Amino acid sequence: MKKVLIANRGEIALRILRAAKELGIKTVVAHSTADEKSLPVLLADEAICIGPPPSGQSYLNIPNLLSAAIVTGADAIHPGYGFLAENATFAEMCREHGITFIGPTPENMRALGDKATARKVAREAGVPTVPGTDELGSVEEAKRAAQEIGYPVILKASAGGGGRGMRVVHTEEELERAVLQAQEEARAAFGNPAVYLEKYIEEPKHIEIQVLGDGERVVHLWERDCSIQRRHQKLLEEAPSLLPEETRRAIAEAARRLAEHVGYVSAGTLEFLVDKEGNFYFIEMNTRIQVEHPVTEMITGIDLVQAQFRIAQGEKLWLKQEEIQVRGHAIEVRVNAEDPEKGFRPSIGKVETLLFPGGPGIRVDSHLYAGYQIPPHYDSLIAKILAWAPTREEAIRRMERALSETVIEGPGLKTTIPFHQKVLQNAFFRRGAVYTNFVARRMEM
Amino acid sequence: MKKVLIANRGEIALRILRAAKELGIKTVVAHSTADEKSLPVLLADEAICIGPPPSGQSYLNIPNLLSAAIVTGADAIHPGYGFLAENATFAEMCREHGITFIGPTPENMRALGDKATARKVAREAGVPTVPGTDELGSVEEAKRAAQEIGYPVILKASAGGGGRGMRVVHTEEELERAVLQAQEEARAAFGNPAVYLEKYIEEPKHIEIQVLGDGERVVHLWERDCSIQRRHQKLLEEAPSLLPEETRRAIAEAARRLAEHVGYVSAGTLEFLVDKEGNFYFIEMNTRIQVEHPVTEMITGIDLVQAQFRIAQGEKLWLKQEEIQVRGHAIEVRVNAEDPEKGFRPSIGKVETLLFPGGPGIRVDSHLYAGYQIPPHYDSLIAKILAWAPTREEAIRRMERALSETVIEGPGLKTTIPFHQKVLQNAFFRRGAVYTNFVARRMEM
Amino acid sequence: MTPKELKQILQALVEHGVSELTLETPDYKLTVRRGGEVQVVSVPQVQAPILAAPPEVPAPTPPAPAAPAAGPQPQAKAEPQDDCPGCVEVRAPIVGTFYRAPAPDAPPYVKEGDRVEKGQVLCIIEAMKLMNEIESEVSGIVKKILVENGEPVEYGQPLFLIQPV
Amino acid sequence: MTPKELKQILQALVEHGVSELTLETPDYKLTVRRGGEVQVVSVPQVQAPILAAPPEVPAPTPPAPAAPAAGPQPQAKAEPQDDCPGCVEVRAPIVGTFYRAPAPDAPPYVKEGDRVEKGQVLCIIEAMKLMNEIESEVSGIVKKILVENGEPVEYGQPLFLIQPV
Repeated sequence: MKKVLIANRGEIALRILRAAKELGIKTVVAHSTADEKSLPVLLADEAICIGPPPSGQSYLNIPNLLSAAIVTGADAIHPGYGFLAENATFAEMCREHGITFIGPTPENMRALGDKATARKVAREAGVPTVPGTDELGSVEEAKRAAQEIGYPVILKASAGGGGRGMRVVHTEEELERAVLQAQEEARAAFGNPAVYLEKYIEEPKHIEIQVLGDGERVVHLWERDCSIQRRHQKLLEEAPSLLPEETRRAIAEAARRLAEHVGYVSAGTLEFLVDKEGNFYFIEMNTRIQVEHPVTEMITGIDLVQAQFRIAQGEKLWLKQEEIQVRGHAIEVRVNAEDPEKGFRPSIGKVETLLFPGGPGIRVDSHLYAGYQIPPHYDSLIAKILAWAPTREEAIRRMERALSETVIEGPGLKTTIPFHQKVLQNAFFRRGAVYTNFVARRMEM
Repeated sequence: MKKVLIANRGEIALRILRAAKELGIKTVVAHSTADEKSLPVLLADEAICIGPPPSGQSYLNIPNLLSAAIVTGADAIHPGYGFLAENATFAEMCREHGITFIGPTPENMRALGDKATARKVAREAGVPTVPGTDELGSVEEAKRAAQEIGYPVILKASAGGGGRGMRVVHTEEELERAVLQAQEEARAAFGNPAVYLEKYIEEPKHIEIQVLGDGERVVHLWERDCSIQRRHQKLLEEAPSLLPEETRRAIAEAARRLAEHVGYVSAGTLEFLVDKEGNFYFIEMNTRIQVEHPVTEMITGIDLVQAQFRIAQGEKLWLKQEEIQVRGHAIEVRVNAEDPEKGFRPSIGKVETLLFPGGPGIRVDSHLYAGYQIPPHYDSLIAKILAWAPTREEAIRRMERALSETVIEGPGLKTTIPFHQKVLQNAFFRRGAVYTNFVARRMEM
Repeated sequence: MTPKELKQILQALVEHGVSELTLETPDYKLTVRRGGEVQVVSVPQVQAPILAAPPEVPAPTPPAPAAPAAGPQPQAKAEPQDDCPGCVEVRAPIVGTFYRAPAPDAPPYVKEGDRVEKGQVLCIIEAMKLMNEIESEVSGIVKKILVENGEPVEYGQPLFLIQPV
Repeated sequence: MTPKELKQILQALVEHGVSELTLETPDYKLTVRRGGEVQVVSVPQVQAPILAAPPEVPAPTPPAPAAPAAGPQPQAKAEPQDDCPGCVEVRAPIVGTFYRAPAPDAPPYVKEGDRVEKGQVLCIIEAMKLMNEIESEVSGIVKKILVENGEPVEYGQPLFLIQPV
């Protein structure tokens, strides 16, 4: 591999560029006209414009991206996350054009691409998923299923999404009425009364396992706790989690086994819900590098993006499972250009004063520079700030210190830093009482 | 400890401030009028001006510093490095005023303060020093001594310094003439013909051992290789060294023993010369935190400045020697505001554009911000950039990547970054062939 | 707000005959009132140069981080139409390889100086083995061909300057 | 804002015939009014008003990083002599605690309005249990005492304003 086309933007484009530079691979950054003056473009060996600002015409424009790789002589494409990262067709077209797609195989993506298929694969590999039914034929069927699964259960509309038609049921007495109401709601909302039933997991932790595979062997790099979310958007991640050692091992090994079962290639993440008793349920796999991957890099010392490059070049896994040792604790906050006081409304503008934190245990991944105009066309992530320390308590205090010295200012520009400062000060957070509804319940946001 | 007065400036003042913040200790930055707008001042809880720009009237002004601690209610003083850090009288005066001096005891400083006393202490502790004689009475005495020490030997003027009167002698045949010439030169240069003789160590490595002590027990945090020097100024440091494992252990243990022998308190560094055969000789001890301490922090995960605070509060060492594990390799480059193309001439000015590197394995300790005017009164260190990676080769490539994305620009402002880039590319450096005359010999500077 | 920015604002006031301005942003509040508009006009010599030839407002330059040493710096792209006032730029709508002729041994579609009609093929851009014909958007004279045969082109890259007739 | 920047702003005002300008930023508030617009045009003393009354140039403000949230921001130190043109400032030559009297129950060395002679003791600064007498550098009237009794003072901190006589 001599030259890689980076088919992404923002901090992840910069992250990939850094990995490539360290490996001695030349970089071409594909960019839209809106990103002409972005930091990855300024730091790349080459840059090529692939379309106008809307991502449909640029970062999702497969012909222009492939063409850009071909005309610049790039022999590989790194898709980053989002955009085309999990598009099996794109990965296949790269292959057809003799360009190495740095990521999983199209077959991997298809095996794990949608939740239903992924659940089937998980069951094959003996990995637990959230117990549930198909469409319910009758109230009696619902009763039998609920008894088997165990209360509480949740009714969900087959055609649904976004919480409509959902109903949590705690006892059999409530069930009949709930099924009828849920069906009525589903009919009203989606024109289809079909509902199904799933185990309801109360206040689960969102735990994900990082894996690396070479198509034959897979190793895990332990877990990240991503429970601090707002409306399913992750805001703060940390590793390791506070789960008991044996639960951590069990989840990690289950994830490793599942990924190995599908012959997984490259970096990937398996997401689990974990209940208060330590039962865990596989939900889905992200077949890409993730925003929060640096958390794992900080505790393991392993460069995941460089690993993606090496695996894509055909290198067999150089890591044995027992060599992957966790040291200390890492926390990442996602700094978004959003106003947390106004419902996390996007807040774009020009960065006039910029000062990132430094010193021991701090890592910053950001494409900002003083004078940079944040374009309105893309997502609002402007920086990831990470703190590492020997213990969680020290990492929290270090992160507080780091945020207190960070300055990202410009006319009208707001960031989520004040929100993160509140999370870090929250007594429940400090003692590790985190779960997916933490932000709603403990911060009332 | 509730509040600390930071009696220093620049990056080390910021480093101390960060440690204090993470420990929940309030900070007062003592500053000269020239540093009124420095980053540590801007980030501190309080700041107090202690004198005009010349350091003799400000950062070395003991009455003003003590008075500043008293009037701000600080119960501790951290002296950083340089200035008053190794001044036993200052440490004693702090003690007399009931202010905790964050560093070794005055007794420690006196036991190790000058080279001659330190050598004596080392011999008591069974730690080798460079073999040598007192003033030579005759050529015959010189011959006997040289035979005992083994050639090559070096003649040095007792009253001398800076290379004048020095003469390397490889064989006994050369000795008589060399002694007479050296005496003549010493008389001419210093008005005193007395010379002494020492073993001449060819192309030594400069290895230093980091220790932490609580007055009773001392642990070592392994070594740093600081061989890349120009005119005895360290420019680039790394850890671990490339010495064989058993040599590393032997030096580290000797250093630990010596420091324990004097009941050393706080962080300190013992410097050694190591010859090609792996023989090592203690030279001196630095009884302070050092510029290059982050190198050790990166490979051990231990915060040395926080450790200084904890020890100063009376905490007994919480680390066992076997718990101190080295992970990976770290390199530090000292970015000085100097022009390496013009004999490292200081180059002061205003920082207009500033972009520090980020991403995995990078640490930056710097008091710069965009718009900062580098004052002409103090030393030229403006940033320390560190790279960590699992191996030395990867750390070198990561550092190259980091320097390639660093921007420190302003009218007329030059930095040593281009020099460091040349070191990193040097084939001798890359294979670890470093010794104290590396810069002179391999870079011809 | 920099003095340059303020100056630009004031120039704008003059140009647009504004006599009073209040501007409040999170960072500043600006109030400007201009008296004696009539006089400005009646004694035109004073401010004439400014009114007559407002200095070109330069495009905002990015205070861009320079990759030091060998790091490549993207050039501020020269605007080709500067050379040919009134010309229309034909820009690449896709990424690919620029060819002036349909085949290696065929004559080029157009040469500098040629007269072209709207809709006439000017060149092809090969992208992923597909030949895409690029047509002229105007009728006119081909004043300049900005790309060499066989060169890669990026999205939006100027290919031709055409003087409409 | 530097004087150069201010000058640029003022030049811009003249060039553009602006009669009044108010500019407030977190760092400064600027108010400029220019009288006699007609004269500006009709007579050549174009810049006379500005030359005659140059607005006070504020001290340069550092483009300093702000510690967000609770981070304290060093205030741009007010220049006390602004209140008393021609006054001499007596500044603290050492760090310590400021006392107006030699003992808690003794009368103060000086009060506002007092006439003092050069070399007369104005106050003491206690540093490390030593009482340091601070003397007046000029003869004059004590216009203002800027520090409260018992307050800590830093090096260079203004203590008194004295109007020389």
